[in-house]
Amino acid sequence: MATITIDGVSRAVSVARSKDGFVVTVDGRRYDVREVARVAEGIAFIVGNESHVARVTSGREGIELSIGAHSYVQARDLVDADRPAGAAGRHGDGRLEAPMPGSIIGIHVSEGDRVRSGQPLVVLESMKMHNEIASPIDGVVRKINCRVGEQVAFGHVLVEIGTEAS
Amino acid sequence: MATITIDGVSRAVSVARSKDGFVVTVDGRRYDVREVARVAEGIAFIVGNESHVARVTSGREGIELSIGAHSYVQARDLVDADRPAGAAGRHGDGRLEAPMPGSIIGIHVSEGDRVRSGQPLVVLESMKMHNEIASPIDGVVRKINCRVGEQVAFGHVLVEIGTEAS
Amino acid sequence: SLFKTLLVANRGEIALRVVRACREMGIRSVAVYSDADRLAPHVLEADEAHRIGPPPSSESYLRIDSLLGAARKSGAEAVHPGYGFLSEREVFARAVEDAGLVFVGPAPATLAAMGDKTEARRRMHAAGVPIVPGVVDALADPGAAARAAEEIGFPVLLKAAAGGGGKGMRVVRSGSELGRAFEAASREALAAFGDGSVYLERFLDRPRHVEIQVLGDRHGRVLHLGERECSIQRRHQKLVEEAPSPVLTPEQREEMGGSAVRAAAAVDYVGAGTVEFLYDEARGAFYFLEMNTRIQVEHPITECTTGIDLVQWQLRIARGEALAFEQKDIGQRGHAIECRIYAEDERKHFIPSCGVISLLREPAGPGVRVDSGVYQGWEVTSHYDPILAKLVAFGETREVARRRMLRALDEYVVQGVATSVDLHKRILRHPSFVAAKVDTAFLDEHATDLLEPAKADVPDLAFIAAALAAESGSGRGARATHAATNDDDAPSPWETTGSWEIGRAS
Amino acid sequence: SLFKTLLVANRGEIALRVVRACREMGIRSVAVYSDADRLAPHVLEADEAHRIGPPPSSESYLRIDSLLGAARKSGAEAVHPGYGFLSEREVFARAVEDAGLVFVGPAPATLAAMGDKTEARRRMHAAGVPIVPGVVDALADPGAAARAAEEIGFPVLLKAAAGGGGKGMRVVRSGSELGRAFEAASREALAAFGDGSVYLERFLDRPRHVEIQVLGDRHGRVLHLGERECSIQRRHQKLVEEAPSPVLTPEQREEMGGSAVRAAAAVDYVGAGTVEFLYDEARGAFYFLEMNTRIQVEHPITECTTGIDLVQWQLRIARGEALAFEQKDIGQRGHAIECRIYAEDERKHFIPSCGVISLLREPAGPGVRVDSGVYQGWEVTSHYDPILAKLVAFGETREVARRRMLRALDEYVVQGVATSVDLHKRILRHPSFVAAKVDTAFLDEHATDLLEPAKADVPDLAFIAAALAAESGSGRGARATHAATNDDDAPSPWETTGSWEIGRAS
Repeated sequence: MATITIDGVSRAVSVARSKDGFVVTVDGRRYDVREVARVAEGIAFIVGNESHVARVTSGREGIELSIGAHSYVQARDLVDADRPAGAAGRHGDGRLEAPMPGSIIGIHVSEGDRVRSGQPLVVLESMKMHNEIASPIDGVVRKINCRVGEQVAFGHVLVEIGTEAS
Repeated sequence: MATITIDGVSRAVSVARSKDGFVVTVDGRRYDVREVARVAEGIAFIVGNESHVARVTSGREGIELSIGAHSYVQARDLVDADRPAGAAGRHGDGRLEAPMPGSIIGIHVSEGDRVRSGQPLVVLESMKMHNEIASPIDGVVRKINCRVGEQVAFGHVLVEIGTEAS
Repeated sequence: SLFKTLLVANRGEIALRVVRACREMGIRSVAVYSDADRLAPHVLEADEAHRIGPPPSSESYLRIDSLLGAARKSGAEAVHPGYGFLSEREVFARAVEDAGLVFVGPAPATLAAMGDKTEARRRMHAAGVPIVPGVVDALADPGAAARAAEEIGFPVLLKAAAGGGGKGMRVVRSGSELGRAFEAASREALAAFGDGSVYLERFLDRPRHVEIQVLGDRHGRVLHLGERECSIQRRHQKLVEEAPSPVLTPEQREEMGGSAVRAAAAVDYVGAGTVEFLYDEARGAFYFLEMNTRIQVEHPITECTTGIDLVQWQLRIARGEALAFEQKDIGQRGHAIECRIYAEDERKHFIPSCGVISLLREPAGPGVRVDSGVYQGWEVTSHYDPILAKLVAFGETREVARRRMLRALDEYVVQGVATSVDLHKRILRHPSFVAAKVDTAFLDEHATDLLEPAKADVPDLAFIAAALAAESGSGRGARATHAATNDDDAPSPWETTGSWEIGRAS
Repeated sequence: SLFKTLLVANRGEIALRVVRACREMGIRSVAVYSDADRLAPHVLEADEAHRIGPPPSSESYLRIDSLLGAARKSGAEAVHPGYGFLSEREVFARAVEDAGLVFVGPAPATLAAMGDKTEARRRMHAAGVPIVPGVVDALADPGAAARAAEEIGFPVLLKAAAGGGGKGMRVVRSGSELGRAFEAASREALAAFGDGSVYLERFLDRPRHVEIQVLGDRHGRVLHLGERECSIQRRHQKLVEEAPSPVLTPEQREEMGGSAVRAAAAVDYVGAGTVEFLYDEARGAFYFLEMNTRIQVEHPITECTTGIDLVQWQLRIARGEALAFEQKDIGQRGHAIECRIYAEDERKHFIPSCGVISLLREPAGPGVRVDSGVYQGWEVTSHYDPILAKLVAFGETREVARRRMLRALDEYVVQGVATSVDLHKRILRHPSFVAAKVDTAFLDEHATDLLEPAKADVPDLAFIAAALAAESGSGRGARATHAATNDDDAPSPWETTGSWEIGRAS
């Protein structure tokens, strides 16, 4: 069970497996989802008998979600009942790690720059998606350990950020 | 210097840096190449003043290369003056390694299958390209160490192949 | 019946075409899919989707029970059959109507009448539609054959009355050849079919294929929308179509259109249909070939030249609407050409090419229409027709459309499967095509030019691109085939330039 | 001059449009680019490309010396200016001609005549083209104003003779208001400009913006290609255009077309141009506003309704070709609508939205044309006009085109930057647009409906999709925002299904 916020509206959502697909609940309302499959830049699925395609990329204001002709922005920070929010890629110690393997396609800062928590520092392309990796803390960029065009593995420390005091 | 074979024609090709771009030689003919940059699914560059876009994916019969409206197939096995051909991803010991990080999008064989050298076994998606990873040797699939949808790192052993005797 | 939900009993580009028309008309669309098509564009774009079976057509798209089951589950009130599959099958139309649904097409009786080719020929003759001149009854002897041939005019074609497939057939170009040919054909027919009877009809030497689009509504009006020329074929499959035909005079066009309307009216035609003719250019004569009682693959070129949306009109007619225009309101403007983009390799006898489309770049811009049934990442399988898309170019004149088509073909990039794109370029550049000298033998006659082009030299540019791609890490070439620089101490250009950022390389 | 190489002195979709026309006509195209545009579509598609400077227009696309330098280096024999930038600048046309190159557009003198708005008004009046009725000389006193107003008819607009920018302007709706308004306007004008002189002209209350496309060749023939209605604007920037205008009668169309031809002929117009009129629907009267002496952004809708390729004709005319048709051959067929897809956020006062287009899916299919200047992965910067593409829908009737446009807008998916796609949907669905009740105040009048739509509830479907995306690892949501299942012991659905293979999930 997790809380998802889309366009300012929050709902408790769960996903579980069923005999011929999945059961998703949204604030307790139950939906049978069938034929879930990944397609170019998104996911296709059938709810009831309705056919849908959702396309997802990471944007500046959150996760951009287009379902057919409709677009939404999902808040990046989910409240997960089981884990602290935004765990991966955002260590409190100021090390920005790659949350998935991919290719660096943009670096927004230079060493010595002052950055704020949540500020996007690096753009990582993975699985055709552009993912903005944000600073976990307020601080100063101590070291940039990647360059544009580089392939990085999961967990690679992309940027090291020091607190002002350090 | 390497030998590249395209549509059955082989040429000796070299690439070197120049003041404002690169110098490429093809069988000794010299070309000044400027403004080389990666674009979606390919590479843009200027030779002389001519603007070109080349799009490249790995196909069944070789590397598919489209330059503007023209299409070519490049032989996969290059003869490199400095190194043995087809080094990465094709170890003679029968371990099929991921030649780059990426996402597994297809597995063509099952454990126990008989395979031949050069037969594509796994499709790895990386940087928007589908890469067919071929068996390095004739043999039998001993173990498959990946599954569709999985993200794998560079060097991950995807498939282990034993010789008939083992 | 103002139906609000329609089931599309088809797949690929035509199913997507119908889904789009539904969306434009406020009709809810229901797609069906085999297991191979779960992620097909028509399924992703439809409002609703139902599985109808495993990949083979016989177990999915040809299963009337599964289709009607999907219609029932979805609450569909009408069924559009597309082309191919069950679209011209009387039994399907009847089953749809028996289930209380609207069949988007003509009545079952019309499908039956046009589906039986002998019956169709008889009815067309009765309706005053020209058919290939000939005798129907078997000829008693060479003398009877000679008399009939004189009347019809040489060349004639001797045919086995009992047979088909070329056995017992002889082309005869003059009276002096007739006796010997009659004996040979009769002997061959006897050996092949146990019946030596032969008859004859006029032999059409390399006819052009010209067809007329018709629309009939439920209120008794049938109109025609001009012709399409579809002479460029391979194995009776059309490759390139154009509208209007470059050779018809306005009078011939009117005459042929009138014949098509008579043909359709003779079978109480309702909906969109096509009357196919063979056109004997030397004689300026045309003959009924057959009628296709459904939407045609090449319908977009007529839409481009007439400005009339044929698929929307199919749905409107099925809803009971009367045609909103009269014959005098319909005119062709400009010129349109369609190239059918197949996944096949013409250098290997047109074998279908299967695989994942690893890269797809479709043309766009002025005067270009792409009706595509695939996307990048889609896997082309051997289960269905290998058509990927239909590319249409239209412009003020045939030459403007032809050059525009070449521009569009140049923009078309497909990797992962072989396609007919390059063949189409050769066809459109061929001097005979430029001069509009095309007939049904075009591809055979120019096979050397078109199917086995002289191997062009590989330009240095290709090697430059390959080297840059290898160095930059694009594609598989990246690591598996490293093209080293000739100075190992020098850093790789890609490292030293901080390249791959969008911008200048320095 | 049968020039073989043409330099396109522009960028974005219009540069690509010209490059495509060149390719279709066998002309070699030369692109120019600023540092921000090295990888722009027009550069990638052109045959040749030359850098002309840093990103700011003033240092690149507006630099005549750089452009002519690129022309010299490339051997270009002609220059197409596109729209915007230097396209209407006499000095540029003259520099191009002085360099011995063909300028694709009217003569420098024509640009000069139409560029000076007062001079243009005078010449149009002399040529018998209707201009907004009014007095030119300053009014002596309220009495003179009253006499002039009576003659012209209320409402009238009092304007400062010396000024501009709204200062000293007063709308007067009846004679009783005139005296006080005259004093106020005069006082305000004196304070603002040191000159209290005022004059007046008829006030057009919420006029419609209707414009006529013209083509003139080098052989003295000027023709018109019917009108476009461009009333839906924001801050004088057009958002939606359509052809034909839904309100003109055939007689008005002919009259307006005739005026446009007279206007163009009066300045010896050569090439494609547009005569803009304000149309007073209540009076059924129209008035010359200005002439745009270059290709217009919205030219495609005229191409769709007339079947005439305006950009190809620009090039043909520049090559010296005579127009191949006469006025009687030109007709509009069907209806076309264009939506300009901008990268901007209408909910934030239309601020341009910059960033990388992370996902782009453009519509296609019947009756849809996309002239795009971007691709997926392209970065939209603040240096240039935020237009991403022009989307055109055409069909038999206005309603068919309108519904088709909505279908196409539904197919349009852009992520990474905000766009006007949703605003266009609201405009096209608005009852006033459906009823063709549009004027230049449309957006202001319906601002609440259009710019601040009621926040729709977020459907559960969005949460279902978000949850599936998070679980499947699509996008950033994948790992940074893990939505756990409520049973930690159960395997993740994605692991147990062997999912993400194309096929059924079970």
